[in-house]
Amino acid sequence: MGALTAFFKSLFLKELFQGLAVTGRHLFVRKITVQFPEEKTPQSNRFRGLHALRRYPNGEERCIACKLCEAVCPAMAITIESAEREDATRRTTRYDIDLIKCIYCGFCEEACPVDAIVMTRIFEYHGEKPGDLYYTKQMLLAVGDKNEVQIAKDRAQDAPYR
Amino acid sequence: MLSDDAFKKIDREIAKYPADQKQSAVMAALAIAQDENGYLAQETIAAVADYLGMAPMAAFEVASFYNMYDLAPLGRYKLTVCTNLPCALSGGVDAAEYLKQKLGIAFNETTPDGLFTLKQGECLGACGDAPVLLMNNKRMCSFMTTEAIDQLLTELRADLRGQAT
Amino acid sequence: MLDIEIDGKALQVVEGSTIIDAAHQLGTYIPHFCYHKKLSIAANCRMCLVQVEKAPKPMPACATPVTNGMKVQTHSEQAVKAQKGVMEFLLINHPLDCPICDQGGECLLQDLAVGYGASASRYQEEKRVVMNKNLGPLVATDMTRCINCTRCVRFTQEIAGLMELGQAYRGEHAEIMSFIGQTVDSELSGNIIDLCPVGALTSKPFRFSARTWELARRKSVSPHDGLGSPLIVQTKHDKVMRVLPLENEEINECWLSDKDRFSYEALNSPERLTRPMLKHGGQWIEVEWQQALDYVAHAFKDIAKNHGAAALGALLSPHATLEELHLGQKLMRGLGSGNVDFRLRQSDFSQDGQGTPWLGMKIAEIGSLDRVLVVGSFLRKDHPLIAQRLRQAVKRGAQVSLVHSADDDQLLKAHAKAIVLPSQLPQLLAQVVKCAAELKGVSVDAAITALAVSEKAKAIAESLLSGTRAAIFLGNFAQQHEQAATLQALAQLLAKITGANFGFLGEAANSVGGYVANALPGADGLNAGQMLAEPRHGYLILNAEVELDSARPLQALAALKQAATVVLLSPFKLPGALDYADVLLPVSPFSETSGSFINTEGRVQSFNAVVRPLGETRPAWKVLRVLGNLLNLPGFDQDSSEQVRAEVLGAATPTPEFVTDRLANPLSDVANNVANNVAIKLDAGPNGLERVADVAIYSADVLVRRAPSLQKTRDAASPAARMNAVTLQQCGVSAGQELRVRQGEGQAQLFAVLDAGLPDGAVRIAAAHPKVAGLAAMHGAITVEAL
Amino acid sequence: MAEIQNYTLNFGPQHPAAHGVLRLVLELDGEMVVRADPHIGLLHRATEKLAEQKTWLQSVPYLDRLDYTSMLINEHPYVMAIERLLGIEVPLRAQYIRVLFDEITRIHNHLLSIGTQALDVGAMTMVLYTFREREDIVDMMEATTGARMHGAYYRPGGVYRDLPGQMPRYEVNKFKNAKTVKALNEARSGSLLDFIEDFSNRFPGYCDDYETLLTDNRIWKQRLVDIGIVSKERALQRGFTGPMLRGSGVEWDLRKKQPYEVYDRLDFDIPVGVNGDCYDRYLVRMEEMRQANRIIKQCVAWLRDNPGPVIVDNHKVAPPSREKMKGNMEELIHHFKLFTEGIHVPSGEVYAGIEHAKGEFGVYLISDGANKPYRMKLRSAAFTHLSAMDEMSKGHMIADAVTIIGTMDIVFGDVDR
Repeated sequence: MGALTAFFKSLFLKELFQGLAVTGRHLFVRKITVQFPEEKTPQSNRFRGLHALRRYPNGEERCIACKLCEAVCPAMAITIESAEREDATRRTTRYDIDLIKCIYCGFCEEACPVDAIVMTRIFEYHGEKPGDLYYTKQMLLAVGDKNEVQIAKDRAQDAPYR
Repeated sequence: MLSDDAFKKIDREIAKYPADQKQSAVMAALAIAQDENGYLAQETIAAVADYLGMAPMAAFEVASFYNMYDLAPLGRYKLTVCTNLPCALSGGVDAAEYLKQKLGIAFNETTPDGLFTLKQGECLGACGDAPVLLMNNKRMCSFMTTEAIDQLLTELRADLRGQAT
Repeated sequence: MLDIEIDGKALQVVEGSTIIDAAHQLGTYIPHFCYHKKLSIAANCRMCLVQVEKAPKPMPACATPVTNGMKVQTHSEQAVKAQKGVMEFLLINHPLDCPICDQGGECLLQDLAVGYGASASRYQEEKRVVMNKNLGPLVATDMTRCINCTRCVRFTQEIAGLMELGQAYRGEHAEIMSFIGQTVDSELSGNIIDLCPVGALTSKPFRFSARTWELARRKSVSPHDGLGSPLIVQTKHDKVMRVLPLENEEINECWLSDKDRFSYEALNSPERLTRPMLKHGGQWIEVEWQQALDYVAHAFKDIAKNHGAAALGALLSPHATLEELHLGQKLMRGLGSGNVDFRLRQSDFSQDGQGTPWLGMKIAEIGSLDRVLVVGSFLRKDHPLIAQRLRQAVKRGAQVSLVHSADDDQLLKAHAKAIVLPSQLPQLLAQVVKCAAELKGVSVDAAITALAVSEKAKAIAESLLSGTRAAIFLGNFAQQHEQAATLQALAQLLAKITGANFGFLGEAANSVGGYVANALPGADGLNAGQMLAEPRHGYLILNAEVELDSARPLQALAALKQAATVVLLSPFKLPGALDYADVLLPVSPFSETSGSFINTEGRVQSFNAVVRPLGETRPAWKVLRVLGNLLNLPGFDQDSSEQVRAEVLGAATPTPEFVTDRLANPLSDVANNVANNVAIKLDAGPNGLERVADVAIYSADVLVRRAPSLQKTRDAASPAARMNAVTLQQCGVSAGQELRVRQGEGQAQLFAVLDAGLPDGAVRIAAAHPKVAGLAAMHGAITVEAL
Repeated sequence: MAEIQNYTLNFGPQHPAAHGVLRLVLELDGEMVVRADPHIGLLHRATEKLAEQKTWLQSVPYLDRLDYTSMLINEHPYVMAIERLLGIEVPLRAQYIRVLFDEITRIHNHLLSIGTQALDVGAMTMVLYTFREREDIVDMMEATTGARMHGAYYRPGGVYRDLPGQMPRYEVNKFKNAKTVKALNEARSGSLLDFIEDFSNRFPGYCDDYETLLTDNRIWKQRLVDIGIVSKERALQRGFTGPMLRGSGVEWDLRKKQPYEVYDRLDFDIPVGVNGDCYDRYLVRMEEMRQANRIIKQCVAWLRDNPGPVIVDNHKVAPPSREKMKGNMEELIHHFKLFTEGIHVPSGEVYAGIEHAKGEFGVYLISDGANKPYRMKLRSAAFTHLSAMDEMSKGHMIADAVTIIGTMDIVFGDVDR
C-alpha cells in the first residue's frame, strides 16, 4: 500500500506541487520588504552605531579625559591626549576614533563615567578614503551636538537596565 | 612679637626638660604666648617654634590640635561648650543652642560688640557636671542650664561694666 | 631570634622586628598605606590590621613587635573584617575623583579597595572637603583625596630634614598642610609624590598628561649629579612623560632629587635643536648632516694645516657619556692636538696627571660613617641624596663637621662648623691638620705647625679622631677653588693622620668617567683654563654652555668669539652659541642615546636610549665617529656604543660594575711633608671683598636650565649679591638695594641680600646664570657699589 | 597513447559555495573527486594570541567574530570558563537569558545553514524564507545587545543588561500606511519576551513550510541522500560533534550529557539520524530548530515570571550599575579598575565546552593569576569537520562536494580563528 501511494505521489509530482503552493501562497502574503533608504526597519534604542561625544546642557563638553574608554577599547581605536585646561580642569586635547579599527563592542560607552562617549543610532556614514573614517574630537562633538535629543532620549529609556 | 617677660616665662618651662629636648615645652610656651597676645598669630607660632628650635609647622600642629589655643582674635569672653557625647546626652547641645540663640551667633563667631566668642569644645573631664562650659580657658562652669547661662551672661556683662567704671 | 608563625608558616626573625617585617621576610603581603620601610612607624592608617592569637583585638602589623611564639593570621575572618572596615572608613571621605585623578591606575587606595574592601558602598552622607594647598611648582595637591597617612610629613621631617609639611587640626578636620602659605622648597620634594598612596600629592609638570597604563617604562641613569641615580623613564609615543626612581639600595635607595626627577621637561623643550645648522654670512641656515659634517671636517683640517693641530681644542662636558668623551678626545688626539678637557669649572690644574678623583669609598658606606668632615660643599644643593645619607648617619649618632665659605642650612645637625672666606679655607684646614697631628703625635710641615689654631678647628680635629669610621670629603666648591690642590693635599694629609677615608664628591654624572676616558690634556695639551686663556683657532664643544659652565665666563666668551671655527654639539639651540658658534650639530640628550656614566663611587652604569632621537638629532658618539671617518682618522669604526665602551673599559663581559681599580685620588702617596708635593699657600687672599660662587642647583647644566618647572622653584631664583650685615655695612649698602658688582673686566647689576651665614668680606653670587655671565671668575676679588 | 592525468581544480576561495574563504583543491578523475584538499588560514586573525594581550573582558567581542553566523553562543564557553576559574555562581536569570539566546542563535545558525545549502544545490527560494526569519532574530539581538550581529553581551558573571521592556516599532511612511504599520507592529507592541514568544509561536509553521519545500523534494533528496555518508564509528573517530555526529546516529549532546547552565531544567529532545548522510543531517538540523523553539518557549515563560539580577553583584567581577558608580566611592573604584586593569582570575586551567549550533565549541583557558589569559585555546567544531572533507567527498561527483561543504556547516571565522 505504502509503496503504491509513494509511486503515485511521485508520479504526480505531489511534493513539487506542495512546494509550489507554499511559494504561491507567498505571492499574496503581506510583503516585508523595506524601501531603504526612504524607509527603515525599526531600530533599537540600544543600537551601537557611529560614536558621538556629548556635551552638558550648558555647552561644556562632558569628557574629562579619564581615558577609561581608551584603556578598555579592545581594538585600540581610541587615541586620547589630555592636558590641564586654563580653568585647571582635566580635558582632552585630542580625542580620535579610528572607525576602521573600531569593532563597535560598546565598551567605551560602558566605561565612560560621565556619559561622554556614546554610540548613536547612526549607521549610514561612509568614507571615500580611509582617512575619512578617522573621526576627530571636533567631528565626534558635532555628531553629538546634532543628535543630542535622540541620544538623550535613548539613554533615558535604557537607564533602568544599566 | 613676644615680650622679654614672656620669653623669661618660656625659659622657665624649658628648664623643666632636658637641654636637648627644648621642644617639649611647646605647649606651655604657646599658652604663655596666647596669654600675652590673646590669640596665636602665625608669626607668634613661628617665633615660639624658632625659640624652641623646632619647625614652625610642628608648633602649628600643636596649636591647631588643641582647641584651647586660638588661632584668630576672639571676643573678650570665650565660651567653650562641651558637645562630646556624655554632655550632648545631658543637654550640652541644648546649652550650646541656647547660647547661640541668646548671643545671636554660631560656633566660632564673635558677637558684634566683641564681647563673646562661642566655641565647640571637647570633653572637659567633668561629664558628671554636664552640661559644662569653659570660660576663657580658665573658669569652669558646671550644670549650665538655661538659667545658669542667663546668670553667667548677666554676671559677665555686669563684671565688664564694673571694670569700666 | 624569635619564632613566629604567619598564616601557618613558621619562621624566625631578629629581635625587634615587627609583624610586617616578618611577613615581608616570608613574602606575605599585608595591605598598608602609612607604613614605609624608610620612614618611621606611624600606625595611623590601620590598614595592616591582622589577627594575633590571644590578642583580643586585631593588631596593626606595622607597629606590633614580634614576640616569641606569636601566631599571626593575615586572612582570618577577624583580620579580613578589620581590613574591610578600615577600607570603608578610608573611602567615606574620599571624593569620587578617580576619572580625573592622575593617580588613577597606580593608586594604592584603588588597588587595596579592590583587593581588600567591600564591593559596594553603604555611606550616604556628605563627604568632607579640604582646601587645596599651594606647595610650589612641582607638587600639585588635591587635599580632599588625602587619607592622612602622614607619609609626606614623615618624609619632610626625617628624610628631607625640615618638617615643611604637617598634620594640622584634628579629628575630622585634620589636614595635611605646610606652615600657612609656605611652599615645599626641599630639593627632594618630588619624593612625596611617590610616597603619597593616593592622588592627594601628584606631579604638577605631569598633571593630566597621561595614564600609567599608557606609559612604557625604560631604565636610564640620571645625567646630573655625581650620584648617577638610576631612573625609570616613562615614555609615550617617543616622548618622555615623566621620570621615577629605580630603587637601588646602594645608590639612591628609593629616592630621587627633584633635579633628576623633573629635568626631563627640558627634553621636550622648544629650544631643542632638531637639524644641523651652519652660519652662513651671519645667518643660520638648516643643512643636511652630510653638509654640516663635511664643513666641520674641512674647517678642522684647514686649521690644523695652517695653524698646527694645537690650534684646535675640545671642551667637553662632565655630563656627557663615557663613549662621547672617549671619542671626543680620540678625535682631538687623532688630529694631533692634546687640547682636550671636560673640567670646565676647575681653576687649579696643578694636580693634573696624578690620579682620578673619586669618592674613595662606596656610597652605601656613607650611612655607616661615624665621623665626617665635608670641605667646601653646598652639600644639600650639590648632592641632595648624599646629604640625605649623611643626615641619616647623623641621626644614628655620626658627627658631621663642615668647613666652608657659606653657612647654608644643610638640615643636619653639624657637630662643628667653620665658615671662613674662600682664601682662608686652606689655612683653616691646615689648622685642623695641625691640631690632629698634635693630638696624634705626628709631626707635620713647619708651615703648618706655625699656625695658630682656632677653637673650631680643634673641635673638628677632635671629632675626627674620636670615631672609628671617618671620612673627609671635598665638595664642588673645594674642587673649583683657586687653591684646590692645596685643599686637596691638606685634606689628604688630614685623612692620613686621622685614618679617615678621603674622597671627592663628584660634581657631575661623569666626572669620574671623564678621567677614565682620558678626556684630559696630555703632557703637550692645554687644559680647559688654558684653552680659553690662550684662545685657539678652532673649538669643538660638546654639550656645554661654555659662557655659563666655565670658571671664567668672560674670558671663555672672548676666546670663543675670536675663534675661526666653533663647532657645538648640543641638544639645544644655546642662545650664546648662536652668537659665537659656526656649526650647530644636534646631538641626543641622555634619553635618546646609549652610553655609560661612571658615578663618583666608580660605578659604571650603562643605559640605552629610552626614546627615538628627536628630528634629525643623532647620538653624539655616532656624530663623533662619523666625523673621525671624514677626517680619515684611524680607529673610528665602532658600530655600537658598546664597542666604544669596550675600547675604554676593556671587552670583558659583563662590563665591570666598578672601575675602582683604575681610580686613585691624586697625591695618594702624600707624605708628612706636604710642602714637597704642593706649594701650600697659607696666606690670606685679597684684602677686600671676595666672591663666593655656588652653582645653583637648577642652573648646573644645560638640561636643568631648560626645565621650566624647576626654573619656577625658589632654588632657581635669580642670583643676588648676598652679604652678611657687617659686609653690607662695610660697603655702605643695605639689603634690597640694587648694586653694581665689578669683577675683573666685567660687571653685573644685582640686588643686595642679607645672608647671615657668610663670613665678613664675602660676597656670595651664584655662578652659571646668564645674569652673572659678565663677571670675570667664580672666585677672587670683587667690588660692590650702590647704583 | 596520451597519458591521462587527473584534473586538479581549484575550488574557492572566491567560490560562492565555499562558505567564505575555503580554498579546496580537488583532484578529479572526470567528474569524480579523487582527493579533496582543503586549504585553510585565509581568515586567520590570531584570536587565541590576541587574547593573551587583552584583559579577560576585552576578548568577549572577538569571540563573536569566530563563527560569525552564530554570534552570542560563541561567547558562552568563554565566559563560562572564566566563571569556573573564578568560582562564581551566575544568577539564574542570567543563565536563562544565555540559554534563551543560545537557542535563538542555534535557530539563526541552522536557518542560514539550511537556507544556503539549499541555495548551493539549486533551491533559490529557501534562502529568502530563512532570511526572513533571521531578520526577526537579528531584531531580537539588536533590541537586547545593541548590535544585530556582534552582540558582546555575555559577561563573566552574567550578561550585560536585562532584556528590554519594549521593542522598536515600524513607523508610518509613504510606503506603509497606518493599517500596515499597525499589523507589522502587532508583535512589537509588548516587551522583547512578547516578541520572542510571538516568534516561537509562528516558527513551527515556518519549519513546516521549509519541510514542504525540501524534505520530500525529489531534487533535494537526489542531491542529499546517500551523499557523504559517515558511519557511527568513523564519526566518533574523526571527532565529529553536533549535528554531524548525531546525523550518524550517535546520541551525543552536551546539553544532555554534561548539562550546563539550566539545560537540566528544560524539556527537549535530541534528534539523531540513521544513515549518516547529508539528508539525515539536514533532518537533524530541522528537528533541532523545532527543539530549540521548544526551549525558547520554556525560557520565555520562566523569564517572565522571575525578574531579578542578570549579573553577579560582586563588583570585583562585574561592574556596578551606572547610577551607583556615579554616586558611590567603592563602586567608582571598582568600575575604574574593571575597565582599566580588568579582573584578575585565579591561576589555574579550565575547559568549558558547550553544544554550539555546529557542534562542540570549547574554550580552554590557562590563567596565571594576571588580568589577561596566559593562554587561550579554542576548540571549534567546524575545523574538525572540515578535516573530514577528503574522506567524505572521495568518490562523489564534483557537484556533491558543494553539498558536503554545505552539510558540514562550516564558517571560516570558526575554522581559521
